[in-house]
Amino acid sequence: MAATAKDLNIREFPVEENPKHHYLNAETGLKSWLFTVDHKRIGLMYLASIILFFFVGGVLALALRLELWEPARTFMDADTYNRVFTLHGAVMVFLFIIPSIPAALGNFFLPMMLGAKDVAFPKLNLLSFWIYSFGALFTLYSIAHGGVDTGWTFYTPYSTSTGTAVISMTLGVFIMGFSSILTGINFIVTVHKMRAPGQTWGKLPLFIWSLYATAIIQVLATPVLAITLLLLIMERTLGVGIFDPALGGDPVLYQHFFWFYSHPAVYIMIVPAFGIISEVISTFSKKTIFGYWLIALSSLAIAFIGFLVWGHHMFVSGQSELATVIFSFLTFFVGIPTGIKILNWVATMYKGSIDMKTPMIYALMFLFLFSIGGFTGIMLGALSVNVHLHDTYYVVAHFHYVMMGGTVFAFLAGIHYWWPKMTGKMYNEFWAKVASVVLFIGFNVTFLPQFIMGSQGMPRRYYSYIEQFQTLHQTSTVGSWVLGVGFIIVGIYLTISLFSKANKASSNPWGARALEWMSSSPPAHHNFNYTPVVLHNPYDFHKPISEFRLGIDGSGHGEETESKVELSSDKA
Amino acid sequence: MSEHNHHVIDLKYLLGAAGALVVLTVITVAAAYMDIPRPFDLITALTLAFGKATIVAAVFMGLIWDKKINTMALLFSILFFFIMIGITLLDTLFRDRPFWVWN
Amino acid sequence: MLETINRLILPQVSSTFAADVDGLFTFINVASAIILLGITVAIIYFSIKYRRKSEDDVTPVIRYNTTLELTWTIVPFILILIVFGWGFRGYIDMRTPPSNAYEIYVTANSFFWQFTYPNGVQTTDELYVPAGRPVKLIMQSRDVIHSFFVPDFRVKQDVLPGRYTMAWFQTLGTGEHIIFCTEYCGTGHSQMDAMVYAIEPEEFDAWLREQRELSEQELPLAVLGRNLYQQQGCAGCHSLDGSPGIGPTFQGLYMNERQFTNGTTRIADAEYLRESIVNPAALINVGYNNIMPSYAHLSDDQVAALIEFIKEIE
Amino acid sequence: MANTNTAHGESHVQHHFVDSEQQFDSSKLGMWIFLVTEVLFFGGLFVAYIVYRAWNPELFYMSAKELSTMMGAINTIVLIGSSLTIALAVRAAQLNQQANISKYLLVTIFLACVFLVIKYFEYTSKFAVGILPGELYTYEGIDHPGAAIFFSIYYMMTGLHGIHVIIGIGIMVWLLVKTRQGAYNSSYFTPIEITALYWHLVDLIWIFLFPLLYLIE
Ligand code: HEA
Ligand code: HEA
Ligand code: HEC
Ligand code: CUA
Ligand SMILES: [Cu+2]
Repeated sequence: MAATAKDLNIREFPVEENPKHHYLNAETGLKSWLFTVDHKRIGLMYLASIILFFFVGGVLALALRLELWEPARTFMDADTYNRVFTLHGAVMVFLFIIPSIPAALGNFFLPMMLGAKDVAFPKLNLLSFWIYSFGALFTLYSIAHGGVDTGWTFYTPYSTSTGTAVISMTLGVFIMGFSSILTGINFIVTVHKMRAPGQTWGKLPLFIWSLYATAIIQVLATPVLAITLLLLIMERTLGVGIFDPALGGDPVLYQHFFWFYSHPAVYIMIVPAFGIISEVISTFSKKTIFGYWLIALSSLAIAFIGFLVWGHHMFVSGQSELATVIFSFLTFFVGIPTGIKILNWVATMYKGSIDMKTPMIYALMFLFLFSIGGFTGIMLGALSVNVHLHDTYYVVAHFHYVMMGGTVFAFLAGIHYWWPKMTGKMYNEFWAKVASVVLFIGFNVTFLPQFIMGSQGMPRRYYSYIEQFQTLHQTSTVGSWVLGVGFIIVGIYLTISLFSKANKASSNPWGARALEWMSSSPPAHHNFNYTPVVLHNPYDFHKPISEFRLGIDGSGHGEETESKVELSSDKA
Repeated sequence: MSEHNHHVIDLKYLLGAAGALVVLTVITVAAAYMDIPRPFDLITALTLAFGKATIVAAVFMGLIWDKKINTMALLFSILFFFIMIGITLLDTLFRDRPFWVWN
Repeated sequence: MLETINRLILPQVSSTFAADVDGLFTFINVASAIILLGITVAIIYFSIKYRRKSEDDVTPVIRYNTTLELTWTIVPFILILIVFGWGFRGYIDMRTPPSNAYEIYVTANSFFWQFTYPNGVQTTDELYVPAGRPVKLIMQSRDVIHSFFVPDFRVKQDVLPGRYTMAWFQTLGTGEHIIFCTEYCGTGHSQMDAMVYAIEPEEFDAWLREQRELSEQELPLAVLGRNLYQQQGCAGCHSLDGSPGIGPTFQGLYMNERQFTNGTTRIADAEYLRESIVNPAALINVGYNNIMPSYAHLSDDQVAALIEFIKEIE
Repeated sequence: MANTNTAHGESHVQHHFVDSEQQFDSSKLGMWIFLVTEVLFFGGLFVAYIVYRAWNPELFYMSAKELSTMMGAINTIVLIGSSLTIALAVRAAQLNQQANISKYLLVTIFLACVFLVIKYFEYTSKFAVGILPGELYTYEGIDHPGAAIFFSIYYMMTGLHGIHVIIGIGIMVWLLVKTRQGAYNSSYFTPIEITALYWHLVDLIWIFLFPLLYLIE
């Protein structure tokens, strides 16, 4: 990496269109997937698991919404309902959204965007996938053994006294935490050590910056979740009493521990989404990103401030009023770097050449929906208003706007953006657009009414409710069906695109500039058959595309490079 | 480059560090038996512990000779630990001082 | 117009701090709506004006603009300071009960609320307060965390085991308002509601005296049992008319054959009822969870009264 | 740019790294980041410790008396010694002294076992008088309602630390076997180096546990 460009023999490497050999057919058979160390295959395995769990969580959500059709019982009893919403929350958070963008799309594209052959520790990467699967098995086990009815937050002392399978569930989450930590370590090291020659920090794609910020949060916050869950397990098995008032412990301390992880975790969910949006908006506006450094550094700022505000989930929990006030004050500051991002994206579109392809549509929907989610977050951070809105459906609506309207919509943007690269196939643009509109409508019909009923005082985690709220609940339920229809359409046209023959994708269908587009679609087994060299910022659309395909000869395999360079044996 | 990363730590540093650690441990125990008044006994003990920790990190773990980024990683973890405890104490130490007691 | 919208999306204004909370709510909504509108209009306008005309479109290189960046740092900064300050002021009010506030002790149980007045009167799931006077609630939980929430007052506070927490309010007039439990506490969480009745202060004093006298009267055991059934929260889990609840109905329970999870059966005689009340975990009915709290703290007379009461429900 | 010493024939560079320099740096950075997670993992317990100590200073003074300062101090010295020997093992590898690697690893493993044995005697002597974590606590020698909590924290902290010691022993045994097979030499000793980092951290944590748990009288 120390070598400067002129020492090396740099030339342009043309891309092979419709390659015969690529990572998908480099090896075959089930084993070649399950034991692969190829980051691309691991990324795809994550992608498949994550989509699976999104559907599990989604079906549970549909069940929740259906139960809320009638004020009292519709088709399940209170205990079942409590298990269903706990499971819905836990599956969506721990099995779907936290690994979603980093572990699936990040794994696939981070090394490619750096021009590297793989992540720094490919075996660890595979291990992380297996740990994730193992943790998921524990979660499934706890469903089979009666489920868990604590809510995804596992608040003590309820979680230490209820008779359900809390231990196996928390153990599952504990294990998955390690998977998240390993991914984080891998990404940090890869970004630090494996950038292509010439790729300085100022030339990193913003998706990389966002994954880097995310990885920092993962590494710093997840261990605290691990110790919290361990304490919870100890509490249930040995009665250690740290969170148990009967033994002199303090249940509010549990909440500090939990939110010290779980608030930063919401930025684990959203910051990678920001990265996707940067890529998509710039590409489909065919224009240099506006405010590159501010977007890059605001991710780090969000990551940092995110560690200081966890107590905004505890304003009425009985924590000291001093802490409450300070937490509220700090909370708002996340809004500033976030706002900078949003407005810079909008500014990027100014005088662009905007191509309204599906990923762009999702990205623009993201801007709208996430802003609503963010503003309602500000509302919740305001002390006196929070007292009224805390633990009502207003909060439920807030976090679905940021997680579903934000992260999931960005995830959809990302999938549609990179689909041709990952699979080598194009999907049907018309149906993709139809689905995006259906999802947008369904989403708002589901969750806008929840803001209203929350403001009126409808508490969350309620199996039954007073009749006053029935109309709003029913509207929301209908919306959830529209969402379901939307996802079915997405599922159908994506599956078709996989199996039809006529729709081969070119290597760079959107005319993007980042390195992953300079490989073939689908990429070769080792991503590039040369060592890429980076001269420009990845959003410099005014530079000819040929200048983004530069590289030096040699596959960059360690042995070959070494054989070329004069080796001096030195005694250390 | 190579010398830099594969720095072989001089024997005298390693032995010196171990010696210093043993001495500091003895001092720590001795200080505990002396009757230092309340907050200061803890402060002494912790200062000594931080001193020992610095020796381990700097010499045994080789941070003196290593890339700066590794030191930064360690310092970051300590910073975030202090954030965690510092802000939590804002709650736990001030519970009995709510506004309604002030007036 | 804002006022009309507020009436549609917020509950009625029934306490002294509700209006201020609503004010801030409206302020944030309006400010957000303006910014959101700006963003949306810009997106739509740009999408149309600058839509791609040909694949060879050339776009200008605009990397940065300090004025713009500063604007959208400083304007939000000012806005959040306003929001913080406003919310802070309202919050201080909520945390500062006047010293002359009327104090009521609140005990949260799974899944009912008990209110204890200064003269010893106890009620369950019905909170009577003097209208227009400050009322301070000193709250504690018997088991897990619950939360006391009255939407019409904009008041909420978690209720913890092993510790007191405080909430206060002052109503604007007489009226009935619903209380919700807003911290998830288990099976009966959504049924853990109660009512606040704000009544004229004179009426309140009279009510309090009347209750006091009632509790001192000698009543027949079964009537006493019926009162206990309400006060102790049995009603939260056991119905009297056969309808299903968190626990088995009391209708026709006496001398009925019961089936337990450990496979045994037993006739529900008086001794069985006593045991079920004092040590409910010993035998668990098929189809139910072991969540009934123990009532070992009741006196023998009280248990007897409950049993007499259960006997009468056929 | 790759000044790697390949004199020992076999290359340990995995295909996706440019050279062994990059590979070594990456492994080391990776390990340091893992240590960051360890600091925060233990950090959670330290937070619990500090919070309860701030609430019940008396309790912590009373309970610390129950612990044997002597055993704690000896264990501190033992761990410092083991930190030294593993540092020496790394040095031996760097200098390509095969026999010394094994020797120092062996001593380190031995010292780690000594630590555990002493810990075992400490635990059993506590169990014998009914000092057990949480609900199981039955000891009556400490006149404080929260005594069980102190010992819960004590057992959690030292227990978790003990688990780390056991894991460390496992890794070092594995290193020993590989060393005997001649896997490490002056051009490739990354596993020894990063295991040493891990072991030093185990030492570091004990350096704080010792005064906080044993010495506050
Ligand atoms: C992806 C996840 C995600 C994200 C990104 C956020 C983002 C934010 N959240 Fe949210 N939140 C959750 C997920 C998330 N949240 C979840 C899951 C819960 C509930 C957990 C549970 O209890 O189960 C929750 C709950 C929650 C609460 C507690 C509610 C309660 O229980 O009482 C609060 C309170 O402060 C809050 C605040 C915020 C704030 C201030 C932001 C900010 O980051 C938002 C910043 C964004 C903007 C502000 C918009 C863009 C800005 C501009 C266009 C510039 C102009 C801006 C200004 C003028 C300010 N959130
Ligand atoms: C990533 C996070 C995420 C996502 C994406 C969602 C998505 C959805 N959520 Fe979720 N939700 C949470 C995270 C999430 N949720 C969390 C953390 C909680 C809190 C839990 C707690 O309180 O502990 C919660 C709670 C929660 C509640 C409140 C429950 C309560 O408090 O009582 C509700 C109620 O409406 C709800 C609804 C929905 C709906 C309708 C969707 C929809 O967007 C879902 C859309 C998806 C689909 C519709 C799936 C499509 C699939 C099909 C159509 C397949 C058909 C299949 C077959 C035929 C086999 N959620
Ligand atoms: C938290 C809910 C709850 C409350 C409050 C509660 N119970 Fe129960 N009760 C249950 C449940 C659930 C069962 C069935 C499980 C069991 O057998 O323990 C039950 C069982 C019983 C039984 C045995 C009934 C049978 O069908 O065999 C009796 C008698 C009883 N309760 C009396 C009372 C009385 C009297 C009170 C009030 C003083 C009371 N309970 C309060 C939940 C409750
Ligand atoms: Cu009580 Cu919810
Ligand atoms: Cu938060």
